[in-house]
Amino acid sequence: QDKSKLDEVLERGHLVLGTGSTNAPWHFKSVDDKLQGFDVDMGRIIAKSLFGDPDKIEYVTQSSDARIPNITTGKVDVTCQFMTVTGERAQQVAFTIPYYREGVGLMLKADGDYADYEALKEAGSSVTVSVLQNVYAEDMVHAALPEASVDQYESVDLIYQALESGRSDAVATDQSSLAWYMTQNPDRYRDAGYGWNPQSYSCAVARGDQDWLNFVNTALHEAMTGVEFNFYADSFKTWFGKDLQPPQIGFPVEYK
Amino acid sequence: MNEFLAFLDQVWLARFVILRGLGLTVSISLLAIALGSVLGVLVGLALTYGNRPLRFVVRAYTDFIRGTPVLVLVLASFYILSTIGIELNAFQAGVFALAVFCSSHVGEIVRGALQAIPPGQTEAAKAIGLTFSQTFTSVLWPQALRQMLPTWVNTAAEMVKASTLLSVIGVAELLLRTQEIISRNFMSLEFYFLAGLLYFAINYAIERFGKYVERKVSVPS
Amino acid sequence: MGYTLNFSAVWRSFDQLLWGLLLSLELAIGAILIGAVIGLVTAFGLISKSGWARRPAALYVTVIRNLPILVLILFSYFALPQMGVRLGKIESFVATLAIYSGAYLAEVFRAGLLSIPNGLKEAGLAIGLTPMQIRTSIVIPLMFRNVLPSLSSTLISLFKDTSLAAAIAVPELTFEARKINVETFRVVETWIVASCLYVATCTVLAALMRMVERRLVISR
Amino acid sequence: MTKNLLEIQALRKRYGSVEVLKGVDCTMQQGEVISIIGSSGSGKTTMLRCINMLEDFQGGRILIDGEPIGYEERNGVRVRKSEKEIARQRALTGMAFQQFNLFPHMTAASNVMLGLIKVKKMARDEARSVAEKWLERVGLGQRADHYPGQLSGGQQQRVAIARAIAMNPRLMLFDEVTSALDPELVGEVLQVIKDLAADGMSMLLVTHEMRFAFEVSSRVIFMNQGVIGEEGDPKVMFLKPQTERLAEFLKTSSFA
Amino acid sequence: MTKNLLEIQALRKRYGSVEVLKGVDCTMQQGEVISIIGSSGSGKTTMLRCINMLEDFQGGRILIDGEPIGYEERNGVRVRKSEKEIARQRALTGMAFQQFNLFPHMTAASNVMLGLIKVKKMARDEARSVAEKWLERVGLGQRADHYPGQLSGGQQQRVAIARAIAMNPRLMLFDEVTSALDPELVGEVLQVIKDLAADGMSMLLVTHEMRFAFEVSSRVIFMNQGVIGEEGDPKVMFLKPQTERLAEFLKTSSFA
Ligand SMILES: Nc1ncnc2c1ncn2[C@@H]1O[C@H](COP(=O)(O)OP(=O)(O)OP(=O)(O)O)[C@@H](O)[C@H]1O
Ligand SMILES: Nc1ncnc2c1ncn2[C@@H]1O[C@H](COP(=O)(O)OP(=O)(O)OP(=O)(O)O)[C@@H](O)[C@H]1O
Ligand SMILES: [Mg+2]
Ligand SMILES: [Mg+2]
Repeated sequence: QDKSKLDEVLERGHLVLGTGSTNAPWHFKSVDDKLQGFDVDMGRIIAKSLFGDPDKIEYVTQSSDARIPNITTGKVDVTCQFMTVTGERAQQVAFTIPYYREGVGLMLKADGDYADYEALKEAGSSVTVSVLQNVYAEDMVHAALPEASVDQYESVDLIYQALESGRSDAVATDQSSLAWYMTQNPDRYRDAGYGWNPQSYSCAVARGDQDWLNFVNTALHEAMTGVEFNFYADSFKTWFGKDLQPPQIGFPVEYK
Repeated sequence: MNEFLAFLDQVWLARFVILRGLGLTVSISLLAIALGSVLGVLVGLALTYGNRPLRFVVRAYTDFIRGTPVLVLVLASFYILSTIGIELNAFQAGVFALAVFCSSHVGEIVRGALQAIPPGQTEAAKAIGLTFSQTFTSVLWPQALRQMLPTWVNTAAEMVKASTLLSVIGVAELLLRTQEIISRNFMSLEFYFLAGLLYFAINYAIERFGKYVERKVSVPS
Repeated sequence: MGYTLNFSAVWRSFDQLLWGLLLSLELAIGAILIGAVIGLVTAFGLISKSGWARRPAALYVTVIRNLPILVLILFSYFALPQMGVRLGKIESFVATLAIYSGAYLAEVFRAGLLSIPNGLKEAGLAIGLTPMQIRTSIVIPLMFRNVLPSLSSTLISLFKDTSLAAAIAVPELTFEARKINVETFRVVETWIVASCLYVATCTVLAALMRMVERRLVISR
Repeated sequence: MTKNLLEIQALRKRYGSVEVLKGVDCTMQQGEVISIIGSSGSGKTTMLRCINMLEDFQGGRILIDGEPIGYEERNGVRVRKSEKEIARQRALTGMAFQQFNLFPHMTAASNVMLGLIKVKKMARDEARSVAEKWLERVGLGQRADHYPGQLSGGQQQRVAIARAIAMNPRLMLFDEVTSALDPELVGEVLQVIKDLAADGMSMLLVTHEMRFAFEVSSRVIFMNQGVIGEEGDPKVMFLKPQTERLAEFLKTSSFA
Repeated sequence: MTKNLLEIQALRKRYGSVEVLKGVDCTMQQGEVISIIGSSGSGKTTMLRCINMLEDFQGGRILIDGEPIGYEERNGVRVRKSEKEIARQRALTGMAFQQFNLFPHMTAASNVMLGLIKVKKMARDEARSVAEKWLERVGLGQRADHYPGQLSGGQQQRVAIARAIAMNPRLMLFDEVTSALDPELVGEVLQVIKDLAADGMSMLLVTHEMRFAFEVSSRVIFMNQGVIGEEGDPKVMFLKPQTERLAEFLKTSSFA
């Protein structure tokens, strides 16, 4: 009998979107102080579906660990903040369909000693990889390069710094971050051409409001496969530097 | 050298953002200090002149607040207040938390200052026929104010420092602004340094101002 | 509004909170131990007659006292490595907190040192002790007894400041509480319990320090 | 019969369980100067403080010009008057303290003016000229704009006396006003009191200066353990004490 | 010729521009007990403090057993000795102060032991037994484990004397050791000093107790405005003062 969030948002006239502001290319501030990034564009897609205007959004910037509390305490309508889908989290919030599949990639210096993943693997234990500090960091690297030595650093800028200064031969981190960094610094780096460790990113809404979840799902789905594909593809091109093939026409790709 | 020029270039690009962050930091601090001081004076009065039950309640309040880290106060007022039906946005919740924190300190300062005034002052005022409220406003409070000024200025500086904690709940004050800029250009060393410099400037200004006022109102002897 | 408190999710993760609390305590104690050494050296600098010792000490105290500790923490964690100083999370945090508390303790110690009657130092000189021996056997032990109350309030505020380590993902009490929030979204309950843990620990710390004060107080 | 200026009837005062005043009776006419002497702890200060309602008292009555101070009977029950009423009654008496108790944040003139403005509701200008007149009277016309911290003890005490006198009280109470003073400053304060006495001011003074009490008072009261041990003409009291106690007290005191 | 224990030659001492000692000459043999008297500010304390190098001095020499104290000539330039060397020389003299200056955080025994352990490098046990012996000698054998705060002034001063004596100094310096004591405690301290004198300890004592100086000393020095005004046998000095100044000083002092 409760009114759906959908009606509430429509009535209000704008969407309250939870996201961060300090992680390129997902959510960060442009030089003229506009929130931008791939997560932000997902929110804009939802707003456009709601009001026909992608700018009708009120942003709530939040730290990573505020993502779930802000949903459950109703401070945001929806959160799009590179949120990795896990079963544990799905018990607390309702995830939408994924809008990106992340993997770990390897970045090399363009003029470095190693040409690609194969060369790295061959070099065995003489390779050093810099990664973000994490409990799983070592295992994660060894899944791809079993003999490489691993240097862990505390923040993203430092792993790049390590590669730049020759303290490491490769950087292993989210492919999206790598892609962004490479677009920002053209011709200096090279993708080693190997990805692993997949995880899905979804938006999330409060549990128990199927109408609202359906709506957001529909908006995202049609952006990836239907009328708003160009919006999604432009965004993808902007933040990841890759052109997407338009969805195949005819039998829906989902059921193949 | 080149790097430094690049840094200056980034600062120039981000100048409005930094200024806006600075402005927000200053307004958060001012609001929190103002609200916290008003509340703190009430707390101090209750602690000094309140009857037993009131004193007990207020004492429990200050002890609890003073025993809790400010960050926890900030997080708690952002999340807890909304679940009990008080809808505050991040800015309001943050200012509320800082004001509450400030009030517990100012409360203690006020109590200390009032209790440090010799009882003879009250008696002399009574003896010429002043009522309590006249005694308070003409005799006790002006003396207490002078006495507490230095500690109060310290507290104000503490509030400026504590305003950084609002970055955690997404209030775009100076520190969060700095982090945003760093995430764009990866110049963490330079920009944290810049932020430090700005905070230092604010607090140093407060300190100087405090000294100035102190000199101004000091009673000749 | 009908919000019903339900602490069961918090109790399930209560041991995490306790481990976090323990780490908080360790961080605070580690920081105050190192901070006391820094503060002591700085305090001797502050009371020194030589400007070469006094000026840097005064500069250090003024600068640190006027900087937000969160900025210091982030600076030393994210920015210092660029200058070649790489420390682990916990080491970096403890070092920062130590440097921070050092500035406050320096002022405390300075007052403590100045309060020691000159006659005691002269009595030490008169029996042939060197100035260094006088410092270690007489001045510092006496000073510590004098400043014990300030020392204990510094310890307590350091303990509260450890909550800031959450910003760099050190698994202390606040970090654990935030983690539980993310996992269970029992936000109200978690913060109530965390606050109570902080307040209780502060109270116990204060009581313990008062006991130490009573033990060490010089009988009259 | 002349109406009594002050009438104390069976005054009793306890601190906790200790009875400090055990039934004091005493009357005083307009224009009298009464010295109260007695050993330390005998209750002299307490009696003065009760007259000025700086202390509550448990039994007996104090009347000034026939008006009962501090308490009234209501339906046969003794109740404390309202704070406001008590404040008014306090202004009937002026009090000078051992510790001067000047307001340190106000100039000498402002100290005197405060009560005139707040209690007597005088205009500032008028209050200022009254204050100047009285400061002149105590020999401090030049010091009107000095702060207490800039005055010697004796000067401070004279300002304090001016502050009390300016309120035009019916009765002045002096509580050992010279004991906190360096010996060389005592004289200037005593001279002020003598002048006031000569002007016909009614005064009740607690003092340890026996010679002064002898010279200035029209009557002397000897307090002993919470009651009046002896009272009468100073010449009789000092030269031919009637009671053992007083004789003994005079022997140990400085009067020679 | 017997070698002098102490030899002061043309001692000059300035505080800033004020000359406090204006050329003091004096010699002292082993076993002598010399009292220094003189009015306040005449330089008695300063002289003692120079002998113990608690004050630097600008001119003249002080020799103990022929060894120059505090300064040496190097290439014809007068230089201050090293802190370490000065510390060693300070241990040649023992000093007792007006304000006792016991270390409040140490027991009586520990006060005495500190110098023995740190300076004389004694083992703890040995130091303890030496300390106990000396505390016994000053009549405080029972109080070895009391803290200064638990002792009377006179007891504290006796501990302070024991602390100095235990270092086995060549010469004891006493600076008005009884002036901070209540009159009834003076006797016990003077007795200790008398006993030490009887044992043949060489002593230089500044005192205002003329009777005591008269009884105990083998020689008396009268200081006057930074120089020695008169010196000699106590009987001559006190009973037949040669100079006007001394006669006057004795008149105002308590010696009668
Ligand atoms: N606030 C108080 N609480 C408890 N006892 C008090 C208080 N004030 C005074 N007394 C006690 O009341 C008794 C009388 O005190 P009071 O000050 O009137 O003596 P006094 O005659 O003025 O002595 P003095 O010459 O020392 O000033 C004393 O025994 C004193 O200890
Ligand atoms: N630290 C100091 N700085 C400046 N002047 C000093 C200092 N100590 C002592 N004086 C001055 O040196 C002079 C001699 O002082 P000293 O203490 O030796 O006198 P004294 O003979 O021991 O007198 P007393 O009997 O009062 O102890 C005095 O005029 C004193 O004011
Ligand atoms: Mg009295
Ligand atoms: Mg002297």
